[in-house]
Amino acid sequence: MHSTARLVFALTITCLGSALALAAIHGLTEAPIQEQKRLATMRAVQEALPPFDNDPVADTLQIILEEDEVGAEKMLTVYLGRQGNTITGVAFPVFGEGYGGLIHIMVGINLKGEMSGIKVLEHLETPGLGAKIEESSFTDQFKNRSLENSTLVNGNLAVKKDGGDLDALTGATISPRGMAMAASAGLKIFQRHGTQILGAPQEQDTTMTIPEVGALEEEPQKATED
Amino acid sequence: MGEFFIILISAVLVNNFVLARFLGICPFLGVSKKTDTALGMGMAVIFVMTLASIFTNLIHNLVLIPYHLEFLQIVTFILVIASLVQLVETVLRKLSPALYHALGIYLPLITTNCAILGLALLNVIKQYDLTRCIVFGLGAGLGFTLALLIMSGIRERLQFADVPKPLRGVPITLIVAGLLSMAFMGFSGLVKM
Amino acid sequence: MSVATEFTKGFIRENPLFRLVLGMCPALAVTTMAINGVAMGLAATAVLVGSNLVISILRRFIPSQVRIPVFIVVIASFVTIIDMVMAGYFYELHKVLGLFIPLIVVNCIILGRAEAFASRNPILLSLADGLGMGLGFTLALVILGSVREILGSGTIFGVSIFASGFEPAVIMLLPPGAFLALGLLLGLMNKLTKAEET
Amino acid sequence: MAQEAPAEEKLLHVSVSPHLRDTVSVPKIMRSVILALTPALIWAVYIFGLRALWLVLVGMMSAVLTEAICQKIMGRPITVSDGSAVVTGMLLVYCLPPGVPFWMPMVGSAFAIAIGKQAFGGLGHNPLNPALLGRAFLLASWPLHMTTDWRAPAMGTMSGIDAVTNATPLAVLKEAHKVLADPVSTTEQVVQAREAVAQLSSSYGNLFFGNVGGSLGETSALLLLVGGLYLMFKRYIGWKIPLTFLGIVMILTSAFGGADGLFTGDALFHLLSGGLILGAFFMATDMVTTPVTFRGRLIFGAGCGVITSVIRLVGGYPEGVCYSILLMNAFTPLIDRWTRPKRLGEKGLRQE
Amino acid sequence: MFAKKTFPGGSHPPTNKRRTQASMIQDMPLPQRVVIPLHQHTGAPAQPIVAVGDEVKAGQKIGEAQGYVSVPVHASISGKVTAIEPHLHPLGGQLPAVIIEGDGRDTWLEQPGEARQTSQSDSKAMVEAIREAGIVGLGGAAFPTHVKLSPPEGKSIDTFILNGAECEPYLTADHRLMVENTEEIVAGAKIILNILNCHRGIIGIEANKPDALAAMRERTRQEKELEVVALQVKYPQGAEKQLIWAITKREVPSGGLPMDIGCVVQNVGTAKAIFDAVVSGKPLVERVVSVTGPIVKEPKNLRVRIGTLFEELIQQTAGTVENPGKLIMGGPMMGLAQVSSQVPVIKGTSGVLLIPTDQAVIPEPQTCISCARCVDTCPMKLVPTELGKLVQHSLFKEAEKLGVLDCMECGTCSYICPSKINLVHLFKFAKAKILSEKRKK
Amino acid sequence: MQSSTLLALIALGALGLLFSAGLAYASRKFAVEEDPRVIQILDVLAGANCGACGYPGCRAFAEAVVEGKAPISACTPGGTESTSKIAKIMEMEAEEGEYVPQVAVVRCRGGFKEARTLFQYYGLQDCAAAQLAAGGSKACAYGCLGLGSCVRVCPFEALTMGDNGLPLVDDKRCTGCGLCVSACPRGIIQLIPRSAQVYLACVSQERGKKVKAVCSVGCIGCGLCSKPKVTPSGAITMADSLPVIDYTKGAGELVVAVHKCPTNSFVDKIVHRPWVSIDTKCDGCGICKEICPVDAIEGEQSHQHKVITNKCIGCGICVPKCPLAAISIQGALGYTEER
Repeated sequence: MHSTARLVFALTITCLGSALALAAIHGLTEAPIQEQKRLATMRAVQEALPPFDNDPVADTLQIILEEDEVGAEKMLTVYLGRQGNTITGVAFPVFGEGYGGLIHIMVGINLKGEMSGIKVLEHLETPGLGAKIEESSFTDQFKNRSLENSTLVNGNLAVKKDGGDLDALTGATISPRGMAMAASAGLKIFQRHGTQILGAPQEQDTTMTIPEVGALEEEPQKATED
Repeated sequence: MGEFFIILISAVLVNNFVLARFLGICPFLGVSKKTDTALGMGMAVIFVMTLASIFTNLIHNLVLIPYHLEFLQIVTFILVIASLVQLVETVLRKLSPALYHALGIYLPLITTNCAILGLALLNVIKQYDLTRCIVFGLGAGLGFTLALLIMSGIRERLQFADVPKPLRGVPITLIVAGLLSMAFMGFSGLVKM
Repeated sequence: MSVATEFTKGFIRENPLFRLVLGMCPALAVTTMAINGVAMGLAATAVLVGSNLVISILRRFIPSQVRIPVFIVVIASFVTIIDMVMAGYFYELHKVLGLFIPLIVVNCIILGRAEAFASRNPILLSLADGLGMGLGFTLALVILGSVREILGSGTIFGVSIFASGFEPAVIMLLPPGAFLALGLLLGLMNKLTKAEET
Repeated sequence: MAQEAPAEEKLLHVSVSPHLRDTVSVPKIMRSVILALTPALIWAVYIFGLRALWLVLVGMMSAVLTEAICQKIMGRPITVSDGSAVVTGMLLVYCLPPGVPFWMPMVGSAFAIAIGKQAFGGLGHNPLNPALLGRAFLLASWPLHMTTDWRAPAMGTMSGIDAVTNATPLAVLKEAHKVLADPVSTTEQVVQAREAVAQLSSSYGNLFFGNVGGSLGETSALLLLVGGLYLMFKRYIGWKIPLTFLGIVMILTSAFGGADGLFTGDALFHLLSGGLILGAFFMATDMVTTPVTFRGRLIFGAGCGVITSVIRLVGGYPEGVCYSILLMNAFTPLIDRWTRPKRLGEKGLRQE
Repeated sequence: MFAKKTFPGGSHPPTNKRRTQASMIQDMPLPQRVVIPLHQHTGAPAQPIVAVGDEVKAGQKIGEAQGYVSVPVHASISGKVTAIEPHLHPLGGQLPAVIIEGDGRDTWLEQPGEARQTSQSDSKAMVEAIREAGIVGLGGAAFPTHVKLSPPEGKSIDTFILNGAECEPYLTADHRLMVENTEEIVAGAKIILNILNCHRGIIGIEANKPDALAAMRERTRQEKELEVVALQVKYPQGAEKQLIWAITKREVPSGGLPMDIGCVVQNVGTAKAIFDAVVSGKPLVERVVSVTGPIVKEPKNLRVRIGTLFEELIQQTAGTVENPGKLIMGGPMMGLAQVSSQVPVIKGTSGVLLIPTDQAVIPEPQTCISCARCVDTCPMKLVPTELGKLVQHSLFKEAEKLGVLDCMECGTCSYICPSKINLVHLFKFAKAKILSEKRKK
Repeated sequence: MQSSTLLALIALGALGLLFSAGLAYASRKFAVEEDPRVIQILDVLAGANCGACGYPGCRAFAEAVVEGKAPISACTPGGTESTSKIAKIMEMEAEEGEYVPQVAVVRCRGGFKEARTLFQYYGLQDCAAAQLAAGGSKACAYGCLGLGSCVRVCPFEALTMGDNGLPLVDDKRCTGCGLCVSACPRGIIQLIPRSAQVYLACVSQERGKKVKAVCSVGCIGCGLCSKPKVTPSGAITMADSLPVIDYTKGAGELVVAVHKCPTNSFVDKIVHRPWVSIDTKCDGCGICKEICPVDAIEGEQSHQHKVITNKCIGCGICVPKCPLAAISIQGALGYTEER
């Protein structure tokens, strides 16, 4: 029995030691990690939003989308850009279906309902082909576009091949199409929730709940990693 | 139902664990010499992957999340997987010697298989719920088995091939894996993740 | 058995990737660019050195039956620490390496060195072994990463090295290219070392 | 010679039976394959210009040269004269767009021979079809060239290089179907798409005779069929793989290929386009990489058909012949293993 | 016309039978000297019962059978035993033989006739007479006939097949025998049916012997128990298991005998020998041999005394147009290449085949391209591609599992292989290895 | 932070406790002890998995040794070194003398020139397979077929095929594992003590004329070498018309036999034997002159004798016989590369 006790003891002690060490390091790194995450979001938001002087990453608004809305998380975090106290634009993550999987972008929209910029967050497109959607030469064409000033196909922005007016990439049609879908989704969400967003109070982290949404029964899980 | 199917097809064909995600390469190289062993290993992996998916999901949702201990993820997951494998091995040996001989002998190889830990971590990243975890685990196991079986078939044939000396063994196996991975690219775009 | 030999053996003679064929998964997954190889290699080295150190210290107190679990816990702890540190201070790299940082836990090199070396040797030698092996691994990853980056992107460490006419072979950045490049590199190593022997 | 040798030196030859050998040999088979592929090449030159010929020649030369160099390096006898490298090079170029730059068939052939074949020890040892590997390699490496360098057929203009790029019929169809399947498509789009489909369907003649855009050697179903049937007549290829392959593709595409429900798909169109005939007769029948057993070959052909249909109908690529054959090649050892025929008398053995 | 019966697989090597199929069997002049090996059949060799210097008569027993699977050997000419010593043997190497210097008189021990006739109602006596006459299968395998005609207790034979397929290229000895000795063959077949107490006899003849088919059909028109079946021209149609399958659709179990499924197969030549033994009391001392080949000036079918040297047979055909590159006993598909023409005719010698040097060279084998021609043609439904690779890599156990022991060495795979791989040689080698391993245990 | 640490401690500690307890329980309940000696033995074996020991591999052999089923000296490639190490592991003394290091020799000298060929062989280049074609192309039924089955089977690359169609053994590489012995279908290869210098290179049991008819260097079984005149101590005896060498007796006599053999069927592994010389201590007693089997010593009684160097075969028989120890062998005996 002595040996068994020793086994149990050795492993338990190791575990305890490990837990102690990890807890300590965790305590030390938690803040930098949060800061890094914030910075990363900040970089994306910065590219998307029109000029602002507040901290949009801290100045967020949670809105809950309705069932028929596509292209974004149902529980959407909207980053607000303000100059002074006035909201100048908003940014929020949306996605469209690309060739290899979903293309996640951060779309920024100004008060006129025009895109102030987009930033590709994540994608699984073919390197050398669809992956060129990341390049600014491609993303720049989305600037200042709105649902009003662009040729729409089925109510969406579209590449020229589909009858729209966006330039596609040579050899790749699906990836730009995904981008167009994502951007359109962003514009539509803003169209529908614009007033709600712009009416946001100045306090940070205000969650506005819309009563008729019953589709979400359980609390959505918090993303642990991006 | 449709989503489960997509998760399954994606894990088996499009994002095959071995050929597209590079998970479980060591056993893939090691246990693919003979088709029989490949099959046994594959079955064991499917079994353990499905189990591991369930248990790590439970631990994660019942212990780590509520108490904000996500930083213990890696340690707890690996401990759970290791003890799970050990437990399965022990129980199998006791309860079903026949099954133990078919699957159990591969179990020690699985503990340090990065495909299992990778699976558990992917489950967390993808925020799958328990059912999806099971489907994903099953699909990953099936995908691993598929790759392993194909590889073993080719390697059994390669033992008769006149492979140039420097390429014999691991190099040619990697080249075959590369070519297979190329062939599996045909499935890309089949389902969207 | 000197510290120097234990340190240098990992570079070529017992290179973990090219000679011992260990740690394949990260080697294949993250080496689309040379810089990723450096990051991954150094992360593994840090874990290797740390776990070798701790295990070498603890080696007398660990009963052999729970040897492996204890090693795993020690290694997992170091990996978590590296993970957290990288997330906190090298966010972009951490994002690129993604899943494969936690997967260092099950990298056979680490457990292999713990089992084969650190649990049997004194602290200094274990440290040298861990550092040598880790740097050898890093070296291998950088070589593989460079090959893939040059052929797949036409750059090395992000610096373009070809005239604009060069059209890089995208396949080198994709899974098949990883397998093929490593397979051919291993073959080349075999050929070279064979030539050395005779 | 024989008379000059002293009488006692004249020893009889002794070997184990049989003492007869068939006249068919590997080089003979390869020569026949090259011959069977020639009509399609002539057609390609006719519609795409001399460029097609140069591309094929570059591919062949590169394949032969790579084979010779590899064998030289490995210190093995150089066997380029058996013609297998020529066939590989030829087949590879046949499935490239006719507008690709010349270095592509060169690199593709080199990869096909060096990695796809010689790395495994040469003819007879490669697990996957080298020509198709070459194509898959090129497609993964330079997708831009492989998906955009199409040329519209330009009958008889030997100069050939008009810059009209023209998507392959299958790519057009895939696009159209996507539109039709998409609930948000505008009526205008739907009309357009239907028109495109109708136009394609009325073009069986063009597809059959080869007056369409497409890979260099795959355009004329007729000439490929002639070559394939010649090989079949010579008994160098069997009926099982081509028949099951084509049959399954026809059944599946007709069942699920239409936009308006089950069995509205255009099977004949699928049959005649996208290199299916080329693949079914010349690549899926590659002896080295296909099963040897009777049932195995049926399964192989059927598997190719299923995968091709799946890729065409739901996958990311418009055609799928190449990948389906490669994937089934990978399964070949397993198929062979699990379809081994019951030998004569084995039944009785089991009973006892 | 009904489809001609056949078996799955098989090949079509050129038959080359035209030169000899229409010419009558000639009696070979009495040889001066005969070399009669004591080992001429499957099973234990006979023991000599004569001594050097003994005078022997034709038909006199000179070697006694040893054990059950063994038959006696007889002097084929009258004369004096000059030596009992090892002599070149057509099966390879030097084996003990009785050498008889002929006296030229050809005196027989007993003149063939009534005296030795065996009662045709007593099957035991008939089997004994067949054994005493030294009869073995004359198709080439030389298995003692009496063993085949004595099914063990509990095994009844319902089908007797007379093998007149003669599928080996070049050979026409059986063909001529069927045309010229129809009567004796049918009588022999009836004796066999009698012995086996079997009431269904089928004579299988390949369709390329229309005259033999016609003659047999004509002769058996009145025989209720005998039926003539035309077989498709395909090699190896005459192989026992394939013949049984073609005619009865029964499979001889692996490692078993035709008896296990109620069948017995005998060669037409054997039937005639049985007739001679039972009706005339004449032992097996002569047989018909096809002496042929592309370089033979006048190819012939010769009735030859056992023990005559090949050299003399070749002389009977006016020699050859050039020096032979290869000398084969039997047909080109399964025959044995001979070391020299100084080997004697034995009971199993169905042909002597001379091939010119350019055709004798076996081409260098290349690597297998898995064309599967051998798989498609293997009459035993084996997978020669795989088996060949296993044997080449000395994986004999695996080869055994895949049935290499079932290979009957018919030669189809080697013939058909475009890579010219000597598959039969590999399988023979593997079989020898496996069997010797088994014997060790 | 405090509570987080505490929670971490509790969670991981509990897991560790659970796991270790389970493991401890399992290791007690279902222990399958592998004898550590197996691994130790495995370490000291040659590791060629050659099967010379009769077990299907080194591990199987190691297990058998531990179980006491296999003799510790059975690993021939490992030699005495392995044996003594295994003995230490097994804590028993290696029985000295039980193991005699051996080396393979090819007992046939009938190459292309010396032995007649019966026919041109076509087919598998393997001796056992070639034997299926009319029994092999060598006219001598005992002779080496020269297709190199032994060469291919050697795991140590100790065998090479010589120009004359006979395999050559590299003594330095040969470990005496005996794989070639069983690979040879004709039983030509034999293991002899490594120390032996002379062997009979023929296994033909035919006699006189028959041997001469097929081979110029075949042993005709004349028995000259077994005569007391040549081998007085009886180092060679005749059996089945072949000389049999007893290596424990007179090595010098064997050298004489090599030279007396009329068909040159013996092989002396020492190509150039050094001759003996007689120094000034010689008092001319004449003993050496008398016993010299080749009459290579001349000299008058009571005068210093001389060695006729071109006659001396270096057998060394005279050396120990000299009462004054005046005879010595010039140069050391040793194997030379080429034979």
